[in-house]
Amino acid sequence: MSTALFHACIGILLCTMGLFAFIVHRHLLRRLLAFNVMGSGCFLLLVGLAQDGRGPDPVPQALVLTGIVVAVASTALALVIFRRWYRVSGEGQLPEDV
Amino acid sequence: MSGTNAWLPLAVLATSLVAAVGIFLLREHRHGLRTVFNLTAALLKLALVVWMALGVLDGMHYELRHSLFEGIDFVLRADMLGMMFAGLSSLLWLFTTIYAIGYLENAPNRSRFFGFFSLCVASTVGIALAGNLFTFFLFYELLTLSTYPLVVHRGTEKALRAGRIYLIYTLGGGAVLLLGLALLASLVGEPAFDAGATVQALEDVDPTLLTTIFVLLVAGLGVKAALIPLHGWLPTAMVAPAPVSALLHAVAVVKAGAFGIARVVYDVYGIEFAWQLGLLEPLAWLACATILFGSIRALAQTDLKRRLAFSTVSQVSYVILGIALFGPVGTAGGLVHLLHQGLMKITLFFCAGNYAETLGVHRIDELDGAGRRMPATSVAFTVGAFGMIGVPPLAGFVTKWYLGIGALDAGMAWVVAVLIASSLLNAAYFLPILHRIWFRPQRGEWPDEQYKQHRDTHPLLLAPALVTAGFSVGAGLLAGMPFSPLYWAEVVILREYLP
Amino acid sequence: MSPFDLLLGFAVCATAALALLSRELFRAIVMFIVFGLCMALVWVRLEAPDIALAEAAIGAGITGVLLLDTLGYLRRRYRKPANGQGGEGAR
Amino acid sequence: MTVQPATANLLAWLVMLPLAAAVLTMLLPLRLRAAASLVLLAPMTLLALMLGAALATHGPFVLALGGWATPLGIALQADGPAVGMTLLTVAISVPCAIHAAAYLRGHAEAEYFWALFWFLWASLNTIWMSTDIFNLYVGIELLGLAAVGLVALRGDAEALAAAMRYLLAALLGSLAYLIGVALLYGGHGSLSLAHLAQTDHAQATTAVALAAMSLGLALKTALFPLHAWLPPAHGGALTPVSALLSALVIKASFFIMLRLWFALAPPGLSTAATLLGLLGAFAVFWGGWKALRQSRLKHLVAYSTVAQIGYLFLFFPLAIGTGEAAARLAWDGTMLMLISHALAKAAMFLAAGNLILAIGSPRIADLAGIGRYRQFSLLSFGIAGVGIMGLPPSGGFGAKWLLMQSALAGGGWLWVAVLIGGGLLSAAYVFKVFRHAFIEGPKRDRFEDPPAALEITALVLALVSLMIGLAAHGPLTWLRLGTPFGVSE
Amino acid sequence: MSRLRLAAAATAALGFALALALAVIERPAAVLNLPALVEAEIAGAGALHPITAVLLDFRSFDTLLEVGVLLLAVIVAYALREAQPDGPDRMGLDTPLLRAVISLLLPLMLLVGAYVLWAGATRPGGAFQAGAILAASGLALRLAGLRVGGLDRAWRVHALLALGLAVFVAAAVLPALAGHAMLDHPATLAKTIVIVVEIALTVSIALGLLALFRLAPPQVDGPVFEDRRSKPRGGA
Repeated sequence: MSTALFHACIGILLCTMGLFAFIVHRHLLRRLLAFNVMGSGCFLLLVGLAQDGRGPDPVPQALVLTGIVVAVASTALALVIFRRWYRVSGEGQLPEDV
Repeated sequence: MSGTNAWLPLAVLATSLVAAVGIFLLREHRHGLRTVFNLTAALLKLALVVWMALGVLDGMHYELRHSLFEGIDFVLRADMLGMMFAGLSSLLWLFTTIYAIGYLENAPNRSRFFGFFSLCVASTVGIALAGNLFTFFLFYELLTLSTYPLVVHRGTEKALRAGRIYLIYTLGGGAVLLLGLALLASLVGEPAFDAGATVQALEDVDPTLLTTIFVLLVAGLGVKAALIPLHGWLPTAMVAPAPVSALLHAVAVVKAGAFGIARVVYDVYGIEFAWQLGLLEPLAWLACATILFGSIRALAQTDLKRRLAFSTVSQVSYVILGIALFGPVGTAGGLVHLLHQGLMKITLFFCAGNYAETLGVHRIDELDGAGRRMPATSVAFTVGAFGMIGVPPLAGFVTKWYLGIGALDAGMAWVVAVLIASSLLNAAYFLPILHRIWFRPQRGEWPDEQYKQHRDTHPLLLAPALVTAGFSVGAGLLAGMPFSPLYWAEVVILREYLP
Repeated sequence: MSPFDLLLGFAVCATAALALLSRELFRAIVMFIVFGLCMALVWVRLEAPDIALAEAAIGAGITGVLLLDTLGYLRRRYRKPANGQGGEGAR
Repeated sequence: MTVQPATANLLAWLVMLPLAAAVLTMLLPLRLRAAASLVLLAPMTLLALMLGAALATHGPFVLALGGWATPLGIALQADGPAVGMTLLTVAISVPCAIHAAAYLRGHAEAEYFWALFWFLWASLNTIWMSTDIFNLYVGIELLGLAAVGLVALRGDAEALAAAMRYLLAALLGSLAYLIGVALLYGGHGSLSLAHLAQTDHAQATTAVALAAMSLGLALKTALFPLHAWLPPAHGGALTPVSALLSALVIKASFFIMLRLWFALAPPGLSTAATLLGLLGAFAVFWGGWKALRQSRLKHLVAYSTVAQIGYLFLFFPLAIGTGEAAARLAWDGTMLMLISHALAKAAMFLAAGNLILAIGSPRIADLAGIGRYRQFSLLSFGIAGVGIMGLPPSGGFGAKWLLMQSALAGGGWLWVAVLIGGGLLSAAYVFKVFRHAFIEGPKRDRFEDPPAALEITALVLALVSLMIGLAAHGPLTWLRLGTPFGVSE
Repeated sequence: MSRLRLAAAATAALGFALALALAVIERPAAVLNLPALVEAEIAGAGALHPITAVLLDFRSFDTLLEVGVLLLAVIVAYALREAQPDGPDRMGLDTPLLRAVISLLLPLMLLVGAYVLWAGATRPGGAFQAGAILAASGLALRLAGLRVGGLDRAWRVHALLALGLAVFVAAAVLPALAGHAMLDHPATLAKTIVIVVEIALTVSIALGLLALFRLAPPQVDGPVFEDRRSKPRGGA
């Protein structure tokens, strides 16, 4: 198993853990953590799978860079919305989940 | 003279559509302008229809074709049967409009009412001019939509309930019809009106499937035609204002159902093919059952409009009975009744509306002595009632005579018994009313008397009733003359169903 | 694949698990930041220094600070006194 | 296939112009933002029409962005579906923008609405045209965030909760999609749909990738049972936002799904297709039932969207494994459903918003008496309702007819029952509104008067949705242009 | 958390993992060799570092949209603050020690940022990383309660935030106006354009990340929020 493939497998594991946590947790911060872990796993899978046995590939690496910025923008936006929501409701989770 | 004209059918349709849009856009208080719109459209439409009808008689060809999807066209076409129905509806629309203007004087929501009223007539004419079953269905559903606001017009709890029941029945019927239509279209492509040529050309199709489709189509149409057990909406819809009832019963809705069944039997399946498939006899049975059932239920009603409603259930099935009778004479009886029933029933509803509006009378036992207070209305009512019973020489008699002969021709002698029984029942529920009107003295004050300054009632209410009563007398007396309903029905049969 | 990769893989998974399952939110977030740093190492192993740099700066750094700041916000904000749920928001 | 660069660039202009507009509306002084946006509607419309004309004259064509051909670069593609959707976007966005300009006048939400609106438009056009699976990912992220932002715009607790829920769904959906991208790139070394379509599909990798992407996109499209985020988001947003979201945004993810299935579907997918169809069928009934139970007008309309999404997903069982004729009809029906639902639902949301403005309350029960005083709004609502119910002559009816013909051609009786039953259920909830509106009970004769611009935009959209059923032949022929959807001539 | 939810999550995650594992094990050997293609074409691109070339030339449309995503997030954050006005922003620890540390650290961080940006053309690095580093220095500034005077005016911040996207769009559109395909830069200008775009992106990314941080409701703020709109609107 090449390094790349090994890390791709780690990526799958991270995705799985993230998905599990995303479904299980209700607190929004935890769900965002889960989302970010899942995202990292997904990026690992993307690069690892592409580089397995072929050496570095700039295309998926560039995609992941794009993906990281998108992820941080989404997370930051989610946090802004969450804080605004917490400010008016005092709740850490969404109403129907309570 | 022969030729093709694509735009005349569209123009006929457009007159009431444009009127509808115009009326919707009018502000509520523009009564004068609205009346102008209404009457102009009605007159224009009548003129166009008469022109087109004469053209059709002369062999002109009117057809508008527009492709909707691959294989399905929107077709407007004027043929004999369609012109018959179009003529009926545009003629009666004129009277109903005049009547409604009088009836709704000072009532709220008139823009809405007349807008949908026009839309309703546009759909009816569309049904008449539809050149294939698909187009027919378009207008058939449009009719449902445009009549709903009229049924719930009063906005009371009762009216809304009636509206809901009306919708459940008609939309359910529409869905069944759509299913049948879709099945048919999946077999033949465009479900054209070609006297069954397409359907018969299907070689390897299981007759059971064709029968199923026929049943679905008739069930879908039977809702509006108020065949039992699909008639439940009709009596409840009586809460609507009288012009609406007239529209529902005489001009548009139930007629659309009956007309649709005629289209299916004659034009989609072809009457011979339908006979071969053994579809007509059950239909005749159903029609007879409905005739008797409606009459018996009518006997038990104490509300005048409800009694008339059950009478409609019964009378419309004469049309369907005629369609189901295999043979030219029976067919003539059915088709002519399409017109006759319209004329007679609209007269009766106008009169019922007049009683309600002028005297506040809704129940039959309140009618005592109404003949003295409102003689002209009562004469019209009497004419209508006698016509329904089938007293010669009125229109109803002509129908029953032809139906009887047609039944004997078709070898269904038992139908004659049904006809006689039905006439007796008609007499049983109409004669007591006439007795009360003419021979009983007035009992106390009228519940809610209006128009005291008039000898009878408001002229706008009275005139349409008298005219339609006159027509129904004329249709019977002059049945043998050119351009009478009977003449027209015979032309339809000669030209289109007897090669 | 070297033993270092194995170790790194284990570290990534362990920190991720801790970030996801810690009872205390603060610990979870700190673990998430550590997770991000481990990820940066993984990227180095995958011959992706650009991503490593970005992951360290953005993934661990900025996201981590944002999360911590939000947690601080949750802790400082008032809680509805009558609502027992409010406390959960900050834990 | 080869066209002048100036013509091909039309595709990219349709993305660049809204992006530039977004920047502009962010920087302009507040009072000019709406005006500038309204002015910019004209060139957008013009560009889309020019693109339509280009497609009509040259046939399908491709723009290699940056001059780099695929698979290295990203290509935008003008085929029937792409251009059709671009034009549909114009048809919805223009009235919604005019409506919004009037609706938001003097309200704080107006400040950033326009930038978000233009971002939304840019991302929609990207999605219609792009042929690169990663570019599509960025496109749906942009779309998702713009939509979430628009939902959150009101800033009250309800809007924020709805936005948050929507954001979580959108993020999870795009991650699932991204996993599919990772698998496809890992397996085939390309991101271009055209290249991926030529690979061997009979592999587990392609199937899993397609499944993951479909799952993510179904979540973003709010297919039952993944629809829980939709009603609060669409029901609670500002009126023009609701219209845009229901009409276009959910269609975008569905559209990507169509593209993927046509490019990547491995053989023997009929089980998966049937599953999607069954979920669609459940959506039709569940959404319709929930709509009937709503007490708030806009939530009723939102649940109606949940139901109508179900019809779109009937495409999969109707088109896959059923033969040429059925697939063709299913394609036509689905496209017509997409278009007419977009128009009718936008009209319905706008009309519902006008009714709410007129009665000053979001509750259906408060509509009593409005039938007499604000017939105009009610009329628009009714005409849109005809399309939603699928009654003739609306486009919704045409779509159902085509889908039904497809189902009959393929022997799918279940789908026929869904189409008919769903139609009846939708009639039930549309007429519920009317029943309340026609009540002449307790006399209330004071209603607000929504500005004319609001009324007219709703009515125009409703009328177009009605008329599209009669004029569908041309557009449908046109939407079959280009090969990516397999059912072309 | 309920047992049901736990079971559902476990099932979903397990199925998901198995499917992914299957996909990875069964995956075919890629036919296309994109890295080789990048290698072959990099001479014509605007940067020698392959990743920068992919980001800013071959797949620049992705990057353009991605910058849009960031700007969009910032706009939403602004819009939310508009809807929920904040109290005065009094963030910062304001201890002399922190101040001193930061004033030492800051120039260094700026320098690193500039280097990373410049490196991007040939080596690992580029606008995103540089932007992130600048944003981090900005964060440090805020922690110390320091302000950059020039950024007190809202429109200047807006302009700088939009700069990246604006320049990028302009760079995309200019070739189209000259008759080329959109985003197709002539070889002679490609490098310059890439650098200009990168600088603009760095500024916008740094400021965008910072703005997302700053636009969340501040920690020190009045406890009760009242909806300032009283008129019923739309749905709620």
